Amino acid sequence: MTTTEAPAPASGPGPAPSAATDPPAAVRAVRRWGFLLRRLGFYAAAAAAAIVLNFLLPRLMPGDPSSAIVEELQRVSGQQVPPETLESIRAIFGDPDQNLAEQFVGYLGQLARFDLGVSVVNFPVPVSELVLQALPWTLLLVGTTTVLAFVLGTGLGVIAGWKAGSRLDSILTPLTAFLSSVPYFWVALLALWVFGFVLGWFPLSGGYDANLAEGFNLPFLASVMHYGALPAATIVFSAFGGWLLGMRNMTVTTVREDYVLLAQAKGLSRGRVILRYAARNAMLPSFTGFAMALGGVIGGALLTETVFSYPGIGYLLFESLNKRDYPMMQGVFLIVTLATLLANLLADSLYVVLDPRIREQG
Amino acid sequence: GGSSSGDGTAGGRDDTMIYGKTDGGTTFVHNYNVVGPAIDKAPNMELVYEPLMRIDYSNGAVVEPWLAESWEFDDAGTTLTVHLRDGVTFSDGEPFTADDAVFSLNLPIEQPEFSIAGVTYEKADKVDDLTFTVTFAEPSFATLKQFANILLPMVPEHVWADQDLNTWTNPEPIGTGPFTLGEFKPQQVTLAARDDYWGGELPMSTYKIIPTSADAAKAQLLRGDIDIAQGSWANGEQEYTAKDPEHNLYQLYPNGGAMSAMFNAGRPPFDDVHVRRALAMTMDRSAITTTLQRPGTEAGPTGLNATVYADWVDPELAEPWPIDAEAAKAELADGGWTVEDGALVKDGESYRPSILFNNDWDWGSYADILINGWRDSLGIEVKPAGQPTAGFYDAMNLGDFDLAAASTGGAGVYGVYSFLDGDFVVPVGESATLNQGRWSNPEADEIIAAMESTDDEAELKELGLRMQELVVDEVPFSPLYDNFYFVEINAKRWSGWPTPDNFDHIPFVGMGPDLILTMLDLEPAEG
Amino acid sequence: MVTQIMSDAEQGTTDTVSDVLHVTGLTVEYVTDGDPVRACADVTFTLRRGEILGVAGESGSGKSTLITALTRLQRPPAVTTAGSIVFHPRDGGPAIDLVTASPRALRALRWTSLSIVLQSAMDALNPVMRLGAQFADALRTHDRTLSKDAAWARAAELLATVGISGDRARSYPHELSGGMRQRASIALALACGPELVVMDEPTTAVDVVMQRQILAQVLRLRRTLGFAVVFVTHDLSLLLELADRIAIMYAGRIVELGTARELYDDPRHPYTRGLRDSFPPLHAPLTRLTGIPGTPPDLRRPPSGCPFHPRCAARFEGCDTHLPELITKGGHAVACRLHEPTERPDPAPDSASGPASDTRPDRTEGGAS
Amino acid sequence: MRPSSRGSGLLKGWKVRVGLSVIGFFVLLALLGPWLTSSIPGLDPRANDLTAIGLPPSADHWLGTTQFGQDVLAQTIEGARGSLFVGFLSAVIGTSLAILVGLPAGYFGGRTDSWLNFLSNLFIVMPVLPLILIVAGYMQGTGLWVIALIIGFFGWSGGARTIRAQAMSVSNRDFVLAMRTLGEPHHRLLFHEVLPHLTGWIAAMFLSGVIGGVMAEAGLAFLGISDSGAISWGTMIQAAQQQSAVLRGMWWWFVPPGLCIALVATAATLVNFGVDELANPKLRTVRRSVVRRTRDRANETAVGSDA
Amino acid sequence: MTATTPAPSAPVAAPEPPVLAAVDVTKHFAVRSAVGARSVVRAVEGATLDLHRGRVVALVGESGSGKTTLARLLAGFYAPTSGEIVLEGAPVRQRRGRVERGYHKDVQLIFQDPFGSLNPLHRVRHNLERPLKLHHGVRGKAELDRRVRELLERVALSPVEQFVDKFPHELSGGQRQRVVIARALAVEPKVLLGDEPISMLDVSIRLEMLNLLDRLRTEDGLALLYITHDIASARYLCDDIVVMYAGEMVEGGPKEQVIADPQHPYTRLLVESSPDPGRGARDREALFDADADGLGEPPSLIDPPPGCRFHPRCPFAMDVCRTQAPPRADLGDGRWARCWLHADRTTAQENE
Ligand SMILES: Nc1ncnc2c1ncn2[C@@H]1O[C@H](COP(=O)(O)OP(=O)(O)OP(=O)(O)O)[C@@H](O)[C@H]1O
Ligand SMILES: Nc1ncnc2c1ncn2[C@@H]1O[C@H](COP(=O)(O)OP(=O)(O)OP(=O)(O)O)[C@@H](O)[C@H]1O
Ligand SMILES: [Mg+2]
Ligand SMILES: [Mg+2]
Ligand code: NI
Repeated sequence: MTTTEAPAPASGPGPAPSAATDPPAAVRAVRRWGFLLRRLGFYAAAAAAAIVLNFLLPRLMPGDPSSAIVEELQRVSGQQVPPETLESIRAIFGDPDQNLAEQFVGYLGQLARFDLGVSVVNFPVPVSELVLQALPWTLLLVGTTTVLAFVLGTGLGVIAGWKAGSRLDSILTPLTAFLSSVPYFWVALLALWVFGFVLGWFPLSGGYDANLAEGFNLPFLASVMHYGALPAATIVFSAFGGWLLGMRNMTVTTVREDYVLLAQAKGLSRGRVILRYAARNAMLPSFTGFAMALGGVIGGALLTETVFSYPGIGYLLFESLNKRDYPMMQGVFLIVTLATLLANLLADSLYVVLDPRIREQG
Repeated sequence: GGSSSGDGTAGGRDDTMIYGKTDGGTTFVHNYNVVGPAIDKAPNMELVYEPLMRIDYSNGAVVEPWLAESWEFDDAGTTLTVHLRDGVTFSDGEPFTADDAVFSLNLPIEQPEFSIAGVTYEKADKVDDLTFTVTFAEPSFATLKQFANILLPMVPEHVWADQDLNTWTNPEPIGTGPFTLGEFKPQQVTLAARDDYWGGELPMSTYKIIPTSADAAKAQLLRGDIDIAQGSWANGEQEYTAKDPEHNLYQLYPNGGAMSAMFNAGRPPFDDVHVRRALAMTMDRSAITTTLQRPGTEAGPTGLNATVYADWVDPELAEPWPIDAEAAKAELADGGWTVEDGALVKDGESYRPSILFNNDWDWGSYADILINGWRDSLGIEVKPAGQPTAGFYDAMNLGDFDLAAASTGGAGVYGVYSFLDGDFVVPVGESATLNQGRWSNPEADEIIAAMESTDDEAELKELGLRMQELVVDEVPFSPLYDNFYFVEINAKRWSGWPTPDNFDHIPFVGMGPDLILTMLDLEPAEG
Repeated sequence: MVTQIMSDAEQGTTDTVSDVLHVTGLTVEYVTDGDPVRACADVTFTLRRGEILGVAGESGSGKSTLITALTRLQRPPAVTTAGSIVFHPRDGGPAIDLVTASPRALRALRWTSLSIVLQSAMDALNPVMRLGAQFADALRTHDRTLSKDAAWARAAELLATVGISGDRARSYPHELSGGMRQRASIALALACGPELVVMDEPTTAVDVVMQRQILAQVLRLRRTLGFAVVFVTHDLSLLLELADRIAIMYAGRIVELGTARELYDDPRHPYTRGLRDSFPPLHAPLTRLTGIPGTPPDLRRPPSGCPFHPRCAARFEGCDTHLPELITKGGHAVACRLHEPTERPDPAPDSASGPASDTRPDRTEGGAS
Repeated sequence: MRPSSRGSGLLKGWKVRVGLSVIGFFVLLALLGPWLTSSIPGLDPRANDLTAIGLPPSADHWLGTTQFGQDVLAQTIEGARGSLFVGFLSAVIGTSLAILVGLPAGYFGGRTDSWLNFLSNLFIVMPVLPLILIVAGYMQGTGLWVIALIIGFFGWSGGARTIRAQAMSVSNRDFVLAMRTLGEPHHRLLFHEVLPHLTGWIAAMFLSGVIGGVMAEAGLAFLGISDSGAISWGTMIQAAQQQSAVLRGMWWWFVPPGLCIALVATAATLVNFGVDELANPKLRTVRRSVVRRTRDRANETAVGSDA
Repeated sequence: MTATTPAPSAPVAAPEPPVLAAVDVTKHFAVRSAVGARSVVRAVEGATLDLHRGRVVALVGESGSGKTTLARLLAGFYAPTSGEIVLEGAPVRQRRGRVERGYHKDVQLIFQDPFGSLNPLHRVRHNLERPLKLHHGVRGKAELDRRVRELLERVALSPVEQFVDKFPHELSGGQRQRVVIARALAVEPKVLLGDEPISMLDVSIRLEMLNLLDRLRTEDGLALLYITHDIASARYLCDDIVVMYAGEMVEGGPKEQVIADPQHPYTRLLVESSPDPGRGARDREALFDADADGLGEPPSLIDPPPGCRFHPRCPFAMDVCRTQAPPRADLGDGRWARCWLHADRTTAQENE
């Protein structure tokens, strides 16, 4: 870092004391980390809230996994299941006569062992196993597409914003507004129909060609990409618009900032002005939004995975809902929430790198 | 699998049969704990684990031998002696003996949480290596079909005896079936054919199951990516069969049951038979089958499919009821009911019934058809009450409905009607697992009891006729349209499929023995 | 050197060797939904090498518009609709009209010849770039041979010239105080040795003490580097101390232009006089001052004729219809019909041209020198 | 945000005008829907025309029929009612909650703010769709009311954040302090000084809420959580999907509802553009062509006067 | 200049007790740094100030020196960390940082930005009617109307009809500030606190505003606090000047004496730095050269320099300056300064 023998702390104008003071580098670094620490605190609290919510949700709501199983079994077999079976199954899924506090302690203990319980639908397979099996696919799909949509939307947004009022802008912006207004699954259905059924360019379901050996070999990876292309494309298609519009507006606003004017005055090339001055700053709010959006995106994967029968966690949740696999629902929700929180934390850390002012979001 | 899934296998495509499973989600779970209370298990586990018997839907849904070669009840109908087929081996080479059968049959008795097949016997005892007895508390001639349930499979005692079934997922299944587990991937399961299967040698060496969706499966069938799939395909004749009548087979096998309107006799107004009759008389069944694009499959009032139960159905009651608004109005009048402002009124009480249906079956539009029919012919406004699967069953079980669209049916005449037993009736608000319509009738109870205690076919037929009459008269439920096993086949690779006109077994995946029989008949198609 | 410049200025010569900039008839309009707003109208002046030209005027008189137009930094909706800004490079290269220059030609001029200091340094510095990087950006754009390290070293040097320790180059703008940022902005403006620095109210955001400090540095640097300055502010009292010549803007027009002394001692335009008398003295005896009654015009609907006439106490017939021209007499230019030889009705006494105090009998009469 | 510029300014841009007209059209459709479908023969959304099963658009059925012989046009009109009902109700709930949480947080600051802000941040980072699904799943058998309620209940956090930020900035403006100095009580300050300044944001939020509600309803219906008794665009798409309408090329079944959703959402977005531009004047852009024209005109006159 | 009439007349020394006074008031703000560690901004330290009927006190100082904080303390927005605000001899009691409506009836604050302090959504009339209703219970349209007219006339916004139903944005800056003043006057306060009331106005309009304030002071006998950056305008309007530096008051006294002969080095620096049109024609280089650069920056208020807060920038700094805060030295004629250069007098007095 820089020298510590900075001039005596001085005060400038402005009511914000943090801006007015000029702490030495060490303190600045501490503050930066302090911001992260505080965010960490928030996420810890959020995670705690999620865990409690996850605990309470099934207990506050009607429905009981054991009777769900029995009903489902009866439906499948067309036979009556004796009451003893119900009782025995109840015992497997926890003792309903325990009081809430005891249950909670037990629940925490389970969580600590990453024991999310046993799937009802897939008894006796543990939920954690199923979740772990599905999670990578969702992370892959959602991760790449979110980043892709962000990059594409932001990139185009910068261009539209920089040329605000130009023909490009006046076509691109309303068009994007329309495109991002089309219901996502509808687009996905159409895409599936056109590119999957009619043209046959892409597979209709699944995550990869199961005939191939899994692992880091070229055919397998190619197949993963081939299978993921259509879901990914539709996600990007309907998600980039939001970023574009946000970024456009931020760019339009940022471009009027004096520092962009000054950058132009300095005679910098246009690309440099756009990238390092306008876009770099305009991106910051988008970036906060990016972090915020992750929660929605992971949730949104549900629709994608349903349309494309993609083997991810969204589909898992969808299925567990349909089959009333309560432990699975809880497990998936918890994992999704924690993953979202983690993603947010990562985004926040990146934000600290991107914005030296570590503005606390309002 | 997509376009490329057809190629790529080392053994060559011709040696493989591919099933596109549409109801198993996007991934399979490696779980061959076949007796556990899991709803989803590893796909086609019935090709690995077999039951003792099978039900023959080509012939009145009678019980036929499978692993059991023969059996006989004692006169009381409380002891069943079963003789096992000789020469059956597990895929690990061990012979299948009465020990295994007894172990398998006693599993649900000893551990109730695994009693998922609804067994009614009390215990099983070995007699000799190939013989064992099953003991019942009551005369149980009619309950034989439970041994045909694939949820009651025969498992090897030498493998299963020392497993904790509450945690064991049986990763390497060993059964008597024609297949062993080849490779399990969440997105594709490969089964390998045994060469020492008791039933004979299969024409294919591998059988693949890939997860797909209903829509995708259709495209995959059209492209020939998969050989078989199942699920209804409205207008399948034009959209599938017509495109290649020789190879594209869309087959409907009646399963003997029907989609029915279940009346809740546990509360007014459907506790009154006049109301039940009136509504049953004004159901626009043909409108439903028209929109289903299955004209002519309206169900008769008995609930017994006329094809499957050809020998059993009362010919006079076989025809579906036409809409008869006048008769229906007369019924209402008989019961002292009037219709006011869309509501049913009697004794100053007015009722606005609703019809419960399962949203996940997308039944709303059919409910609308019924509702329109009732409105047009009787002036009654019935409200639609769709629920997702879970809520649907909750409402059904608790008796929290007026009318419900539910499937009826079962193996044999007894199987179809047994749920109407008055023993199952519980008050509205308590969960009933059977007879959710809470209908009870002393005569019906008597007939059902009688069916359980005889295996004399003539007597059974007689009882069946009485029961049919009663059901048509009392209308505890009113069948709407026949239920089918829907099978789609692309016969480009494999030929020799049965057809609905001429079949001994249904090529329906999930009906273990039937599928095995089908497979045994197949041969690689030319060119 | 200073004396040289001063004498040049006083002689009022217009030869191109000693002039940096010839601005003629510059008109800038803001395109709006309704009528365009003419924020700079027919602005004509000459800037001499090394001189400080002050531009003073009320808020909204078009000062910033002029500055951005001069440097061709204006963005839509601002459009330069007429006029020329001819720049004469120091090295005697061909003169170039900034209004029509190609972006590429313009970029070559920027910062090496023409730089700018904006009003708020906090806003003018990129908040997410280190100070040094912002210097290096400018330096390396115009000197491709400069290495990154050298550029940073140069940045540290430049910061030192404005009294900021060189190691501050690694700071982000928000880590500096307001005064430091403003000085850094000035150092940045001088990075490539420009011939002309335009400054748009560079010191309004800082205290008087800091202001003086900063201006002292600007003057010192100008002494050594010899660049010319166009200095925009609404604080005429500051300009009177600082500038060589002062242009007074009103409603987008230059209404008077002369040396600081001329403007202080002998303001010819009633508006200039009013403006001068709006600043209470710090030491001289206090008199009751009244400022200028009325409000500055709305440029969307500028008054007809002389834009100042609605507020002018000395207006006479025709002021509301005839737009006075800027007429130079002995280097002192003024746009007022009182000083147009042909128009003048009868020589009004100087005092009568005083501000509107006369129209308000309840007030103590305004000060005249 | 000046009063006079607000009314007139908002209606000036084509975006806002087009947006409002489209929304107005659909609202009208939703309101008049029952009357339309009941008074025009053959336009009963629930009637089954067994002679027209899954037929493409024709003179009898302008937008074709479904697999059930139902008129798609009638269903689309009826669907507007269902979808917009959910959209508006959830937006009302969401917006009210957002105001309820955001306004005090921004105005009072301090501890009130810390808690409320934590709450809204919590809801922001939570994956809301799964949460809605789970809750809706537990609710089992949900009417449009319940769906709208759930959507609204889980969809307020982003708005609360905006409201909080704006309320904070408005509350810190001098005029609020000035009125406080005059002795205005808190409630008057909140509702007469602060709140009116947020109307733009609230309107924008409400519109986004409507879009969000419509979209969420469609998404939930697609996933099978809907009121089957009601017809909405979402249930239409779901029914079409269930009947493999996409695969079978019955585009007339699923295109109209999807397009309607897209239209309403686009319209709301367009209106929000206008609101944005009003709130942030920097966004008001001048079309390049206008600039060019001005410059050209200027050049012409310059040339003219030279001559 | 030929005019001899003195500028705004200053009534001679006021014997009566102050209307509003700050007695040794200190205000510290607790702020949380990013790590959550608390630190304290010492915004105002030991400020003492008297406002008398009919007199104007100017508070000058550089940005961040605590002027606004002091004004807000006096206006009752903040509770002092220590010390007292005394209104007409009675200490003001605060409830959780707020004072009751009654206090605001006597003390009104005028903000810097006339646009910001008028709600753009309310008409002029509303702004004036609210205080009338709140503080004087004025009811009835006719009565309200009459009072509103009166107020507008008092701030010379006539013809009244032209202004009363306008929105703020339809008014010019000067007119807006008049409305702000009229609104404050509606309360009929005894003290008017102006926090840079003219600095946002156009140069040409400022004087009108100063003249208006001056008139109010003479006609209504208001006590006025005039906060400004601009020492020349302070001189124009006020009677006494108080100079603040880094949260502390460093010098005070009658305006002419303070400006003509500053006793504190900071005051001297301030006066020298201020542009003076009258000085305009003097040699520029000399004017600016007088200021050596590298005077340093104003200090942080979180961690102010020990001793005299000005010592890091003071050309006369002595050893004692660096360690001990200077005492207040009374220089006679109501003048005082807080500087070790004048410590002898303090000591002398204290010794007596
Ligand atoms: N984007 C714009 N659209 C329309 N008119 C504008 C725009 N920007 C500025 N103006 C008008 O142009 C005129 C000149 O503005 P400019 O900013 O140049 O004034 P200024 O002298 O710099 O004022 P200040 O002292 O307040 O900085 C003003 O009347 C203003 O209303
Ligand atoms: N609410 C607050 N919380 C924390 N610090 C504050 C607060 N208000 C003011 N300060 C700090 O107190 C110091 C004095 O601020 P104040 O606004 O009183 O100065 P000022 O003299 O009015 O400055 P200016 O001339 O810029 O208006 C500053 O350092 C400021 O950052
Ligand atoms: Mg400006
Ligand atoms: Mg202040
Ligand atoms: Ni010189």
